[in-house]
Amino acid sequence: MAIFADSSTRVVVQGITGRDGSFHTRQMMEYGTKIVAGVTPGKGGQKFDDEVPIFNTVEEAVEETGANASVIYVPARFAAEAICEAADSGVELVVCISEGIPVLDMLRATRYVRDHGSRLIGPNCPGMISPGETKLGIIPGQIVEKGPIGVISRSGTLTYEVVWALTQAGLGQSSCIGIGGDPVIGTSFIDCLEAFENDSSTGAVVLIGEIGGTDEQNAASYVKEHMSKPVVGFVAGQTAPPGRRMGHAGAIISGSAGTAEEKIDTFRENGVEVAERPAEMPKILSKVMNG
Amino acid sequence: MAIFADSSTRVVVQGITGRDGSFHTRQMMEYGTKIVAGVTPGKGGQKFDDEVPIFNTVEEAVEETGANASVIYVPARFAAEAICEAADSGVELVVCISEGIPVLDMLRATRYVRDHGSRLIGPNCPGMISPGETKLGIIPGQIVEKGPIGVISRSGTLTYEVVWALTQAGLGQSSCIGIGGDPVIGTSFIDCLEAFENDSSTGAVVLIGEIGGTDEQNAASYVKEHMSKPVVGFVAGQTAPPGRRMGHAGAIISGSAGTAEEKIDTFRENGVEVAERPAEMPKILSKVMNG
Amino acid sequence: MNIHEYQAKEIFREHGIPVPPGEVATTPAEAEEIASRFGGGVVVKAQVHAGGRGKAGGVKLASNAKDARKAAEKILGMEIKGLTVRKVLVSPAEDIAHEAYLGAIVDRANGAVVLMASPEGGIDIEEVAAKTPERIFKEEVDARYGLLEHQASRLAFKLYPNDASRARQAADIIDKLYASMIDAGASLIEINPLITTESGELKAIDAKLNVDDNELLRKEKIAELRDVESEASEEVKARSQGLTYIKLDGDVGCCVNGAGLAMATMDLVKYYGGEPANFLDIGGSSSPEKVVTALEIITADPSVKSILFNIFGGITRCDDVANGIVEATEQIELGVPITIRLTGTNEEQAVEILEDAGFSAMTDMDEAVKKAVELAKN
Amino acid sequence: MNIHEYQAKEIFREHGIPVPPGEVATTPAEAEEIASRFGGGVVVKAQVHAGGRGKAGGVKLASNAKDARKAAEKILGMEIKGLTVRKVLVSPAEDIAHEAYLGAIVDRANGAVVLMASPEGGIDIEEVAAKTPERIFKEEVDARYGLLEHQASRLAFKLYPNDASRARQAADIIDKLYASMIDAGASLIEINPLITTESGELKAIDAKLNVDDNELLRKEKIAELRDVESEASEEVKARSQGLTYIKLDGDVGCCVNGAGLAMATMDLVKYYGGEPANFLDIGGSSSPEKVVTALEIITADPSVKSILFNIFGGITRCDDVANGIVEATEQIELGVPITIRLTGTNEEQAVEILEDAGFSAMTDMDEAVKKAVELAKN
Repeated sequence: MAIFADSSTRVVVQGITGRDGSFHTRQMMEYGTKIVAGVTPGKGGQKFDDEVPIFNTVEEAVEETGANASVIYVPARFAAEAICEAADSGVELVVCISEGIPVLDMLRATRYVRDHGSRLIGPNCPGMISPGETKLGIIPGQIVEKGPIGVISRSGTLTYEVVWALTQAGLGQSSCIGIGGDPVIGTSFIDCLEAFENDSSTGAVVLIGEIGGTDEQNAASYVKEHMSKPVVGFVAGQTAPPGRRMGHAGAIISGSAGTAEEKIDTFRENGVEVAERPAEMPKILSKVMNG
Repeated sequence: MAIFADSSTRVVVQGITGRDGSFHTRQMMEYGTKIVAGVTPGKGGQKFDDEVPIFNTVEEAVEETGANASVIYVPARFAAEAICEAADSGVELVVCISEGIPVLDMLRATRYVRDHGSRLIGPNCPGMISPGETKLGIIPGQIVEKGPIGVISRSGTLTYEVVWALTQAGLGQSSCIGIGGDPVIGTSFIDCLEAFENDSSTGAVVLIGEIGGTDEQNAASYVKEHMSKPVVGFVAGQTAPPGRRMGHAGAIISGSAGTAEEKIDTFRENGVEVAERPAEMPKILSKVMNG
Repeated sequence: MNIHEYQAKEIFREHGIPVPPGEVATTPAEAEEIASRFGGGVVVKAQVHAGGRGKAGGVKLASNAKDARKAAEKILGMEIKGLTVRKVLVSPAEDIAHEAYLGAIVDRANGAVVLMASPEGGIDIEEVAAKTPERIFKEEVDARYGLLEHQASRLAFKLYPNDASRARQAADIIDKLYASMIDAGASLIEINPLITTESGELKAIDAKLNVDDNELLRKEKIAELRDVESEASEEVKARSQGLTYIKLDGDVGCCVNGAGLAMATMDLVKYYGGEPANFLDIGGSSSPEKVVTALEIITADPSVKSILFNIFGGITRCDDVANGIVEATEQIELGVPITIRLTGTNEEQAVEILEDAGFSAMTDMDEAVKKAVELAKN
Repeated sequence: MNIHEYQAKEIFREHGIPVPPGEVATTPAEAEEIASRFGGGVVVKAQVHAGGRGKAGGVKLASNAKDARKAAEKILGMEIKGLTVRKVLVSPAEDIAHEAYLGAIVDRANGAVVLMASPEGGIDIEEVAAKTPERIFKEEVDARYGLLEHQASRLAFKLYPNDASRARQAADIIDKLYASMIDAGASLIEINPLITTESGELKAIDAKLNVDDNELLRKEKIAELRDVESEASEEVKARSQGLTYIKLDGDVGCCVNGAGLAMATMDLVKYYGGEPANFLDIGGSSSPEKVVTALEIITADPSVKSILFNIFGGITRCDDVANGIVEATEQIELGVPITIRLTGTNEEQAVEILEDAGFSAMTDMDEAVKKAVELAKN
């Protein structure tokens, strides 16, 4: 079991013939992901690696192959449109790896995805992996292990660091979701928490946050109100200089400066234990799962 | 009883100080409509006829007076925006009398209203009246009578003609809805049919259609599938010259030329009796209601 | 409002849609001069607001300037569906490898603009729609987002599934066609045919664009494209007074308030064995002046043998209409009998005004129509 | 990307927002000349990418051209939050009857642009937000529809509920502010204060606009506004190689792949008693050249006493990083000890490359950080 995607998920890769797309498609296939189609407009009819049929449009790929999930590796300037195309073609799960998409584009694209009843993970994210089942994105397959821990993170390599620490400590994962670090993303911490709460294979959840915004604080309240499973948090950026990202104007709206300290406090107030270092995570997890 | 609006409906008039707005506001008040507020930007704080408070925005009017319906008499170039403002302010029922709104504006406005969970009647319509209860729009109060007939129409004066014939024949009305003659409108025949079917005070429904489009045909199928109450139809335009409105391009999409003949046939095929003349309507109604 | 092909093409050009050159001639000499400047073969096309122009002989190929003159001689002055051709468009003849259809329309059923494309272009697209609907591809535009790039691309690849170069050109044209539609406030826009030349280029060979009349107030440049000369003069006169008039073939002249009631009145004329001479809607707030204009237009039609007024007073005040009738008959010799039916707002005053002036008025619609039909037969 | 007040005002002007005249001076003489041309009192304002400019003395009123020169003398060359002021904006002093605040920001919590207005302008708006949040009015923009007129009007009437004239001016400015935001690809845009003059006119007296870096590729004209001179030179250099570098106050130079891991590494440096000298993210697909640039930047910082590499190889290949380190140390004298932690993709090759070149590599993050902190203390 897993959340969002498992071994039955049929994946179309948008931008399959590009540099990143082709590299990671091979990696996904190697991991066991069911790559059923690729899309590169103008290359319809060709095959990727003599194996995966390429289509001009996602709609055609879905019609011909029954794809129900998409992974997007197209350049930033085409990525928001690619997200919309996937949603418009009835793809249920859209994972957008591309980084550098203007936030104003994402305001529209996230609305579009919602209007079409799809789920978007990302953009600017490492994607997701359900160990032993499937991988959609770029999380290295060799650092994960099947097991009971659900992992949610706004970050890329920091996720790998934490996941690797878990795996080394014998704590396998049900699914690891990199939700992306951009200001406007498709799937939130709360969406993932809800899914993990409902996933019978998940026993505990690791939530890796960062400075900025109020997503972690909202997640903390959600955990307190809705989660029966233990959640352990980590927040990067205690030493980050303030005011270098969104400045303070965000605080006028949210009433929050989005500092690591504030987030850690909110976690603790809501019953979410917090690891001070990535390496501390396995120990705390073992404690909360057994206690 | 009635549909969409009754004696408890609290109405705000957008454009209350304009020529049409002020005239018809007085008419509505005379009929007994609860006019609780008016809106004219820049005249907030004044009163209409020393009685109805005027606000700068619909939001303020709703907050201060609990208005839950709006009637719009503003000039065409402001009307689509007025519709959106009403919906955005939480008004449940928006009746737009204004005519001459560009159809491209209405494509957005109808979406907006739907996204905000409101109901729009019109535009370019005479509005609605629930005899003995309330009137939102311009249907003359003296031609209606409380009773069991629900009336739905795309037309203005033709509606009056039919309603007057009903009233003279002793067939009163539960509600009369002028849905408007524009290509893109908020409330369809089917929406009204559904409401009348669920309204205990309605015993039969009169549906007054016109040439163009496929709304009557869709309504006919709806009647056959979902209506237990008898429905009698009328279609204007048997002698109208073809191709003068939307031309034939509409037919490429709908596969229908939208002629009166086609509509009348579809009505009959679906068990909707059709009056050949407005004056015939009362007789047919009496027949279907007693048989 | 209709605009001419050459005007629609100018809008296309402004939006970057590839359109062959072309110039308008109002005389055969001009057509010859334009054709000789282009050199080689040309096509001469009637600029008229009527469909079926080709079948009516309004489009001719000419292999040289002399022939172009002859073609223009035949086309200019020709009547197509009652409208006289006063202008022709002269364009170089194109080599055509393939003809496709592109169009967009406001689809009332879905409340959305729908783009349509078919690889079966050049011919009657309604026939394609009726016989092989699977050869017409559609994209619905969500007005909240506008046309998205992937939609244009998807439609383009359906037109040219095996030709990425043409698909890319088509996607670009589709995008610009939609922009043209929005910018012009059109309710219908078409390219038929969208040709592929022997060298693989796409070009819009014909152009059709209907403007939503409600847009004209805010689209001044588009409103200026109205070619009053090419419209029926009574319709132009009616519009100037806020009336809607359409000439028909019968002899009972109708004057009604409201489009729906006007149509129902015409139907009733037919029902009682008559034929309506026109559709005439005097609209909601009818002043006496409007009624005067309406009567001027109706009486100017020599086929009218009987005039019928049908007024249901709501916003329209019956006394205004009565005053208008009295005023008009002081200025115009009607020459034919008039039947007046009035009911609703200020009905009593109206009856008084009319009777004072020697007219009688009825209140029952059926009775009035029957009488008007009868009077037309005498 | 930040742009200067005078640049933001130019964007405002292009969009029709009323902005007082103003010119930029880079020398006191220029400031005097500009002031004398304007005549009367002027205000001289530092153009620098740092908040709190006013409190730092970067804004001065001058009653005549001579005083303007003196004010410019004091401001030009001044350091505000580590950045040197190289330009001042000279504008005529305005008579101010009232100060309001207008702003718009991308609100990540709602995934929408939120417009904000407050009648309490001119002062620290954060303080208003914290102390009297009811004095800040908001409108959320649905990206599917854009800012609707009624929203601008509604916000404007909240600012000036009893003054239709000012409300209409404000609605117009709000509309144009939003358009400016979209056209410039801004993530934040502010007018603070939006003044009312004694005669009842609204004007934007200050302007702030932050551009979303992801917009720069498609907004070429906006990208050209970047004032490289006014930014820290190391940050400019880092950006040119696709790196993100931010100078901090500590002595452990950090080089990490990924922003989250970089922050976590800095936090760990602090946890083990050290102080990070910088944030440096070498990004995903790191070539050896990027690593060379990174090391050049870190070693150029005299406060760095120890260098820490922390690489978790995913897309980043550890061997690329190793090659970069070896290459860099052939060109640059590091001068301080380096601690390298590498794990993940091509870890073995990386270790081999490093060991061949005489470096040692670790795989445990905590161990590596501890060691780097220790080395900085020696």
